[in-house]
Amino acid sequence: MSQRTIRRQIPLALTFITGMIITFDWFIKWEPLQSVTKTILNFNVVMVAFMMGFAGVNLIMLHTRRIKRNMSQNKMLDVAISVMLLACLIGWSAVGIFMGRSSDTYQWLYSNFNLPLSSTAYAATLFYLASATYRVIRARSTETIILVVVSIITIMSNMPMFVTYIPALLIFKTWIANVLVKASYRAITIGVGLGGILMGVRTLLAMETGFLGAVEE
Amino acid sequence: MELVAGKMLDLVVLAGIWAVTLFLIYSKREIWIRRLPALDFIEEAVGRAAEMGRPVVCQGFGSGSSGMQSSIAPMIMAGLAVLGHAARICARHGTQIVATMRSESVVPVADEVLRTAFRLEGKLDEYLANREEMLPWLPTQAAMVALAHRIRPAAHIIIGAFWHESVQIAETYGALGAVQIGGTGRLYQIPFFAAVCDMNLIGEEIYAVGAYINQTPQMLSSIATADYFKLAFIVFILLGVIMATLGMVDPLVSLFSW
Amino acid sequence: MGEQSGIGNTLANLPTWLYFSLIIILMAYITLNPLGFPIPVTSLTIDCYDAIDALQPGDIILMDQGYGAGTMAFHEPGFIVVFRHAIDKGAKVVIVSTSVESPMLLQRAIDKIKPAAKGYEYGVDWVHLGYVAGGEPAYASIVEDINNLFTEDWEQTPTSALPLMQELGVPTHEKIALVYIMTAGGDVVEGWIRQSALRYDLKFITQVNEMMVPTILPYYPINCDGILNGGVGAAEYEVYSGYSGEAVKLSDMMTMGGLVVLVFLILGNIGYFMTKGGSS
Amino acid sequence: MADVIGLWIQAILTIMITTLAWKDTPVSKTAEHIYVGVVTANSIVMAWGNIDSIGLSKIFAGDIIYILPVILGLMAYFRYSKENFWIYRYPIALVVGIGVGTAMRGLVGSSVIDQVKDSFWSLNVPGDIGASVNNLIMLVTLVSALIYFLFTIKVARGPIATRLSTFGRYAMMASFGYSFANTIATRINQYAGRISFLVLEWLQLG
Repeated sequence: MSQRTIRRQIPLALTFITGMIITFDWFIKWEPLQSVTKTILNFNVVMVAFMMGFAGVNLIMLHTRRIKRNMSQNKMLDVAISVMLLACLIGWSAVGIFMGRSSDTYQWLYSNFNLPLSSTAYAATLFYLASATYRVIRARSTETIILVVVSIITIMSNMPMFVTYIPALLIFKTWIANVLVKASYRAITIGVGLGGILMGVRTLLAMETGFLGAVEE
Repeated sequence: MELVAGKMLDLVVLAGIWAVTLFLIYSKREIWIRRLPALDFIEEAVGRAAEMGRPVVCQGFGSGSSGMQSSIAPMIMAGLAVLGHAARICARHGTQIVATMRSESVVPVADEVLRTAFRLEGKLDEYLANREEMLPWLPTQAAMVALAHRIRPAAHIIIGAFWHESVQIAETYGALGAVQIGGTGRLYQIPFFAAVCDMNLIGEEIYAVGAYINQTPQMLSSIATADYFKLAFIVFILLGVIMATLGMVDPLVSLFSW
Repeated sequence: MGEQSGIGNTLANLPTWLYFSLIIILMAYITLNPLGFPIPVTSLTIDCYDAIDALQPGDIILMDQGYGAGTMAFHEPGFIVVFRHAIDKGAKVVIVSTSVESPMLLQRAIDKIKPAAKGYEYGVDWVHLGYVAGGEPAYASIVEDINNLFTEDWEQTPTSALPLMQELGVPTHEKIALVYIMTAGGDVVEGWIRQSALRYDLKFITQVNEMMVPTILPYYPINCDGILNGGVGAAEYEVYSGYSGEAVKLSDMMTMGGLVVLVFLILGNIGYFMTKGGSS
Repeated sequence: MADVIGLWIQAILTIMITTLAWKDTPVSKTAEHIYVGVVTANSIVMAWGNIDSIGLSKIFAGDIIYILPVILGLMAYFRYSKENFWIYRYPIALVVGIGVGTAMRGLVGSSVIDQVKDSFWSLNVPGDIGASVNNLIMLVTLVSALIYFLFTIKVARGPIATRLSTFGRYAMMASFGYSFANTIATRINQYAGRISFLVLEWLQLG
């Protein structure tokens, strides 16, 4: 077998075959096909779990590089921050894997570090969003006027305070959700669905080969 | 071995999609695609930047660890097509263009796109001399915000795949007064782009723009196939509504439950 | 016109620190002094309530506790109130997680629900299987044959020692009466809809972020029987079902925060129109 | 004692990372880096749980075929090798094939067929003019938004179709307005959770 076959064509064939097996399992009731599909689906969980380690490896590579660079430029604060990141990464992983994820130590680490950081980092986007509503969103064209008016009314209808005094807000909110939003998002859903299927067709036919990585053979 | 009940029409439609796509690709027939107004808008925005002597920023290809190797690759390709288009206009007018990548795996592809664009305008030397500046790899949101404050761009093109970081980035550039053109295939971020951008591309429109610029047969065939099926569904919906109004929709419903 | 555009400029350029501090201070104030306006209940929430209310004793609910710390603030109250309601209906609960953070957050919620106080025994009436990687293919595997996928639960007890898991059997979907998905990820809900509600006609309700509701609406009511609209929906569920919880409190804070955002959105646009009038 | 220390750590980290919204400072940078480190570590711990319980324990229980995904999973780490990068393509090709197959088979039914089937609205609902009008509005919105997304069909550029597609875009903008307002609600709710932690649990003012 040539190198091209081993390095490129067999993987692409594997994609096609697994994709087809799983697709046909949806339409055909056949015992052997069902059990093969079941096994493949479970394999997927294990393989994806292995691939979740990439994020850790990437971080270690990136930050060792950064530490070297910042050492040479004498930026000690940045070095310290990178070292801390690596220490957290390795420390947490070690505790979680060796002492067990349901151990009290890991639970303590999680609730006092991960929980506040994770929830606040996500929630702090409120401030950018808030700032955008004030500084960037302007009713400058018919489209944006429609958008701004609908969002003002929806914000109000999400608040019990306004709904208590203006009950019509609730009727408006229900109407817009069940009529306008449902119908227009249905058009988008159909489009996105067709797009997704076609993306699948292109992938199985080896026309989208980005996942193979490096361009050279 | 038996066929699963209630999934027959699904199978027929799926087979139909495969057949039409394959036919369109291998018959090599020419496919007409309409020019979207967003393209004119991009040209206008870049022209305005040239007049003001301020740079254009084109960014956001991939996010974090996901880049060319994940399912968002088509969105990135569409964004890169627009980057190539904008880069040609910039090269022609002598405007500075900065393309920032979030995902390292996109950098070499973007490099190729910019190289081609500048070569076609006969200014490859200019690109090679300023490559570091024009194609920085900025993996964090903070770095992108810092870039915005440093170079204060006049136009900001943000087409690709985005997660919640889009809020911060588009807010910063918008508040600095840049004209923004936004578009993404990720449904949850579209409303935000619709609100803050001067021109936005909704969902599939980014693929259509990409296909219009690059004219790749696979992409054009995909868009055409989707169009034929949408047209067929419009016909079925109208037919269904007429039959429902007359109170005899049952045969059609049972066809769709086949 | 000069004076007018001056006011416009001021309105459009108030310092952002003032804006941000207002949001934080008013929301903190409201935490201590709730407004207590009555919360109206919408039909989407009533549909979720009805789906749980229709359960018979012994029915099994499959829950994907798929929220992370980021959206815990409003997903947790929703999870708690639905779990409590399910306990009162005598339904059994199987919990899996599709987000890496959620298994760590379960204990907090269980401490508030206290299933043991209602005679709910772990392993017999409810189980927690923990995180499963792999996305949509994993959901397909769960509804097909859950015991073939999981060999042990979160505490690493073998599933063969858990009576509820034995009850599930093969194929799993035949034993599941309702699927309830809590998540902040759009692909997750749509994946579950396809693999469970569409494929096996399972009853399906979901709690998602408010921002995701529009994308789920096209599936309602064909494949999705009810949607809890994030924190708003959780508060409505609490009011409608009569179990008091944290979501009602959250709704007052949202009113305050939303009010500030609303005022500034309007101020910014008034400023814009005044300055535009001045310049043209 | 551990609880009190934990409470203070939580509060301090919450405030540190909030300052990120104001400005990029060493304080917020520190918090951000800790965040990235611990979040990645947590996902590694969870992934290990899956490898252990779904891969390894099945092999030890005698289900020898599960050695395959473990080997394939290890092969994925050749992604970092310059020379043998291609080995990584085997596991990724399988994962992509499985993912695409699972999504594609369901998309036809959920996003296309069922959506069309649910759109056969009657324009003459007996005794309910409101419902009939709503159905008409839904029909026009759906069809015009679908026309808006036709790119390669020339007929869809006629005068009526163009008007319809403009209406479709306006309807979508209204929906985005609704969605945008909901986004604000989500973000405020998320932050409200943090504020109530700071006020009630940390400062214990309540």
